[in-house]
Amino acid sequence: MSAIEYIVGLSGLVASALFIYGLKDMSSPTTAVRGIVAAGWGMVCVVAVCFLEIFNVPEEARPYLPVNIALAVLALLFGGLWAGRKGRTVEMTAMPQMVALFNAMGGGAAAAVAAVAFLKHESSAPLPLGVTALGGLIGCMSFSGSIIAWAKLDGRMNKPLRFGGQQAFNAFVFAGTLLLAGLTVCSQLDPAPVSGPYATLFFIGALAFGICMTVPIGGADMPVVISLYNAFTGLAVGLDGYVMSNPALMVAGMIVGSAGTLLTVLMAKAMNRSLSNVLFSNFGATSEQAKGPEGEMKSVGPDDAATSMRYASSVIIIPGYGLAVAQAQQKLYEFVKQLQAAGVDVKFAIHPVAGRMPGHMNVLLAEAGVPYDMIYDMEDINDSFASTDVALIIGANDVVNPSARTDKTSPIYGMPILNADQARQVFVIKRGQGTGYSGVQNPLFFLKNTAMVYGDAQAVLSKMVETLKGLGSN
Amino acid sequence: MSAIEYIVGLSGLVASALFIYGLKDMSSPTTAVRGIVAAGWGMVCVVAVCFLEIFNVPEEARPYLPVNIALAVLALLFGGLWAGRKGRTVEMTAMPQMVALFNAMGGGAAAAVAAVAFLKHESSAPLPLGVTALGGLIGCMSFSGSIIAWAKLDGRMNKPLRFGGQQAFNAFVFAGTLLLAGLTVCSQLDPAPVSGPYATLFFIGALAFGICMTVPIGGADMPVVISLYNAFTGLAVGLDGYVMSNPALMVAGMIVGSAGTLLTVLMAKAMNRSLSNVLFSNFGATSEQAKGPEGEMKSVGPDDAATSMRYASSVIIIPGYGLAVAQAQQKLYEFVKQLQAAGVDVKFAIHPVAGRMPGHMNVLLAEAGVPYDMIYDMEDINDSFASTDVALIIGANDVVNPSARTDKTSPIYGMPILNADQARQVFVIKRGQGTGYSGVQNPLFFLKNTAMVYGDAQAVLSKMVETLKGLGSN
Amino acid sequence: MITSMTFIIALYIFVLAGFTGYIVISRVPSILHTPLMSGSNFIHGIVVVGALSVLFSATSVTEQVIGFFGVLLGAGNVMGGYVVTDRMLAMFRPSVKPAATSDEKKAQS
Amino acid sequence: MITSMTFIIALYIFVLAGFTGYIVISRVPSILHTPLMSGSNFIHGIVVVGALSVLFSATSVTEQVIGFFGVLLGAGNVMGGYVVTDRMLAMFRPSVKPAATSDEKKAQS
Ligand SMILES: NC(=O)c1ccc[n+]([C@@H]2O[C@H](COP(=O)([O-])OP(=O)(O)OC[C@H]3O[C@@H](n4cnc5c(N)ncnc54)[C@H](OP(=O)(O)O)[C@@H]3O)[C@@H](O)[C@H]2O)c1
Ligand SMILES: NC(=O)c1ccc[n+]([C@@H]2O[C@H](COP(=O)([O-])OP(=O)(O)OC[C@H]3O[C@@H](n4cnc5c(N)ncnc54)[C@H](OP(=O)(O)O)[C@@H]3O)[C@@H](O)[C@H]2O)c1
Repeated sequence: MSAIEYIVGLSGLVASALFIYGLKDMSSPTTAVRGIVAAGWGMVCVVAVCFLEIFNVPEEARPYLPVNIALAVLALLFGGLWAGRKGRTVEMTAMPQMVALFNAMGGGAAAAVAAVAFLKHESSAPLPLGVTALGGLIGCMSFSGSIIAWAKLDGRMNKPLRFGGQQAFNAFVFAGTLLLAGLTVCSQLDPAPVSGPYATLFFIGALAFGICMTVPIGGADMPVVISLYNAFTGLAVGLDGYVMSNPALMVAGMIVGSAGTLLTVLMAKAMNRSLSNVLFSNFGATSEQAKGPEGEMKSVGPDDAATSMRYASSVIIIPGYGLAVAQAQQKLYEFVKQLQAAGVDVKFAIHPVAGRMPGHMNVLLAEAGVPYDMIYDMEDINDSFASTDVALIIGANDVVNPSARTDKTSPIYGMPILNADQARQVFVIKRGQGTGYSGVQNPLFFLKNTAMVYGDAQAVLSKMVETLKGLGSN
Repeated sequence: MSAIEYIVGLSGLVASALFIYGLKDMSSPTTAVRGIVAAGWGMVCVVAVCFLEIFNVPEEARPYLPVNIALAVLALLFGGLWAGRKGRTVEMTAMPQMVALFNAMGGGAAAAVAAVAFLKHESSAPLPLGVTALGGLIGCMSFSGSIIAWAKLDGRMNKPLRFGGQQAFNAFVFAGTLLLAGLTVCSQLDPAPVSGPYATLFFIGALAFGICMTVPIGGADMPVVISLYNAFTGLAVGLDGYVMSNPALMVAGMIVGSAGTLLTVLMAKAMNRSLSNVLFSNFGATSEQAKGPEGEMKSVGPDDAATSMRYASSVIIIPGYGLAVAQAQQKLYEFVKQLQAAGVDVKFAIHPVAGRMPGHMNVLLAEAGVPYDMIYDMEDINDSFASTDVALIIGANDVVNPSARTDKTSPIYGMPILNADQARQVFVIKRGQGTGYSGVQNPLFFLKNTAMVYGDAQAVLSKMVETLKGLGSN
Repeated sequence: MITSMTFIIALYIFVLAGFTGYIVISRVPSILHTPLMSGSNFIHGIVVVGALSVLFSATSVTEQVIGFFGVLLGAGNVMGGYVVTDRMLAMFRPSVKPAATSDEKKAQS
Repeated sequence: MITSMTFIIALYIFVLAGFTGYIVISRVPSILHTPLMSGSNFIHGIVVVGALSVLFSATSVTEQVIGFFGVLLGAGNVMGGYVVTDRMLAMFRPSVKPAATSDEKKAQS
């Protein structure tokens, strides 16, 4: 083992340790920044040391080396700068699609590494070849699937694409891809293989399968799907690491693989659905015409609602997906600060699946500057509603739907919800009669202590802020 | 890689996974039994599969094989049966010394493996040789040190052996051992080494150092020392695993190495001391003549104390080391059940370092059948003393010593304590004026709401039980 | 790079790393799930190292092209993942200094 | 047994295993510290496997003697560690059946 191999190996070890340490630190808001910075230094270390491999390339690659180095620097610069700029400027509400895009890039890189392993014919033993094929398959799926997810979340692909026999068609594509993978591996067992066509078709098949698998899934399910593809990319990277005998890739990849899988399962569970239900059930296709409770909704103007909150002693605010759509988090916090200045006790109640990503609302509120000790988890606050004057619901719907408790036929039956209906007075800010993610009507809106404040969240909150300004500090 | 090597390797992987899973399950009393059973199956699997190596021994060992197998079976049977019987019959109060003994055995086995690696001259590269020497050194220290710890805890060695210049002498022994280790390694670098004498002396030196290091430490500090040696043995096993290229040993050993180190640090911290203070400070040598508060202690008879508890509405019981010495846990629970039958609200308050091992009191109470939901940690119960009628302290001293809060010169200053002094009435069961582990007097005993009940805990509790029987259920 | 890794050893590493990821994530509070997703997304960006190795020892135009795109995508994954995670995490802050200790407690439990 | 393990790979395994031990133990409540100490004591009894390998391929009386004692001690470590841990853990039980769920909660937090 040469000195360079030693240094490269050690740098990978240091990076792995820093990744683990960083992830561990991310488990608390007070240390989370330190965690990502540590992981970042790990990455800097391993990427910088990797350039030492220049002195270790095989004889036959020497002539290409200058070009290769130039290409590497160019690619690093372009990729890094572009993504860095994108990442710095993206709106917080567009975070899910951004993560999808970056995840697609990782999957694509993993697939590229696997492809070159075939191209260079690095091994002719069945085991490493099989692992290479698996890495390529998963990487490709993650790449094309994440791009579809990005397109859906970014509003570039608005309707799920569904047709009869889709499941069978997808299974057929998958079987074909597996067959091509097998043919590629078999041809590579030969010492002088001619596997180019097989391998090319295999990669195309894998990319196609990623697309086929993702198009029928509704846009709102995409966060779960991205989380799954995130785990997939990790797994693909781990397998690439085995193929390249690079333990740092193995460790980092597998950590993400298992962490991402756990996260996906937790997310699906929080939405009260199974993972296979998310992936294969075409959720939302039939729920459009779901019938709901009939009755009368009362509506009040923003000024009346604001005034009554101004003179309440306690208010709990329940933000939901609509707040993100309206990008009204800043206005909301402005309003909350006014209430606080008037002596009202204000808390935020966050449902675990409010919004479209786990923790989505926390990120939005954090962006607006809301301190995280004003924000309460569902379990911590659910008992307080009964003793609260006003529950203000902003663009949330499913997470406060009492039929989750009572109506066994509802698609969200069994999901734990925030007990907003127990507050003395409930205000709901939404634009109209629109249903939420699950497509069902919400009996809460028909209760006698509920009043609707119709309008875009941003507009309504602006009016409320104006109203309170008008009232002054008396 | 042969099929046998594959199977052996996989069995080790399965065992490692089961060990981790088992340790994880031990983190909750409800799953702990499942955890140790899982780890046990892992061990069964890896030991059973290990016998397959019989078919894989090197050519030159073939003639010895029948004898070797017979010896192995004999050793397994004898070692297993003897330790199994010991473990099944040992008193719960003697658990610390039992663990010390079993730990010594593991350390000895690790040292034996390292010794044979030298004997067989399995490698002549500096790195594996150095690792072998380190494994041997640590294993030997853990072996002889744990035996001394056992002897001290078992009452076979009552006074710490201390003399002037002991630290320097120990350092000298350590340096000599390191020198011998170096000589052994150097001689083994030779393809045809004659390292027997060096190696023998090195192992003797390492054993001697383990003894020298442990004799000056007081018996009461032994649990921390055992925990440290437990980590040492784990480390030695892990290093042996590297030498033998057996990853199962590496994983299991390192898990114990790091877990044991963490446990040791937690233990030392809970005693409000640093690890180096435990190892090198000869704690307890000077504290014998520590002067304490003067004043008057009131004493009452067991019957009076029992009667007043019978008519109290709430009692918190604080067990300490004296309860373990008197083996009075069964009697105590009998008494508690009588109180409960009389409608008294009884709770147990356990200080993290009550007794002589972390969790010692919990084990004793669990043995007596006390359900663990009657048992409260210090943080959970410390606020309740002020609203409690009676605090009954049984053989505890340091853990209720208020000078830890107030007296900066006290050796236990800064240790968090149980707020027994805040209870309306305090009863203390102890034999006489004896101090506790730290050797300082306890001002609590002189407070006006404290009454001493002198006598052995077992005897006093028996009398109390009799008294309550006499009172009947009225 | 590091040659001669047997399959068994690789399995050990996979199992240990997988367990580590599992146990670390199972402790993260749901408030941090989104930054965590992008944080782990950043970590698998280490694939850029694999892509760099591939590109350095490329010996044909095809390999160079694939390697170039591998590095390009991998670098994007790393940079983008880091920037968005850092941005999100930097936004979490407690309300006032004196309350910091109790927040810490809350966050750790 | 499994040949050709490089030092770097060994370090990876050590680091991962060490981290695993650390994080698993940092979750154990202090009530279980004593059984945990003996439980981890049991786990390093796996050294008996190493001792068995040594004894199986012993080629001299010295090796046989050392190997024999190694297996003897290792077997004692395993058996003894298991029995005392199991005995201690079996003693922890909640008071009444109906309260079991709330106990579980308490114990897990
Ligand atoms: N967090 C996750 O990880 C995740 C992932 C995937 C799916 N989900 C699902 O998403 C749902 C989240 O529940 P939720 O209560 O947050 O949201 P929701 O149930 O989807 O309801 C959102 C509501 O906001 C209103 N709205 C939309 N735009 C608005 C605007 N500009 N101003 C004001 N209101 C607006 C809509 O009504 P109008 O159209 O009438 O305005 C709608 O009823 C759950 O069903 C959950 O299972 C969550
Ligand atoms: N748990 C651990 O991990 C650990 C490890 C090492 C050291 N320690 C240390 O040990 C101490 C533990 O405190 P502790 O309050 O439990 O015990 P302690 O401070 O050692 O006091 C024990 C008391 O029990 C009394 N006693 C002894 N035998 C008795 C008997 N047969 N019947 C009735 N009373 C008897 C003694 O007084 P009489 O002689 O007057 O009866 C003594 O005052 C702490 O200082 C801690 O730091 C703990």
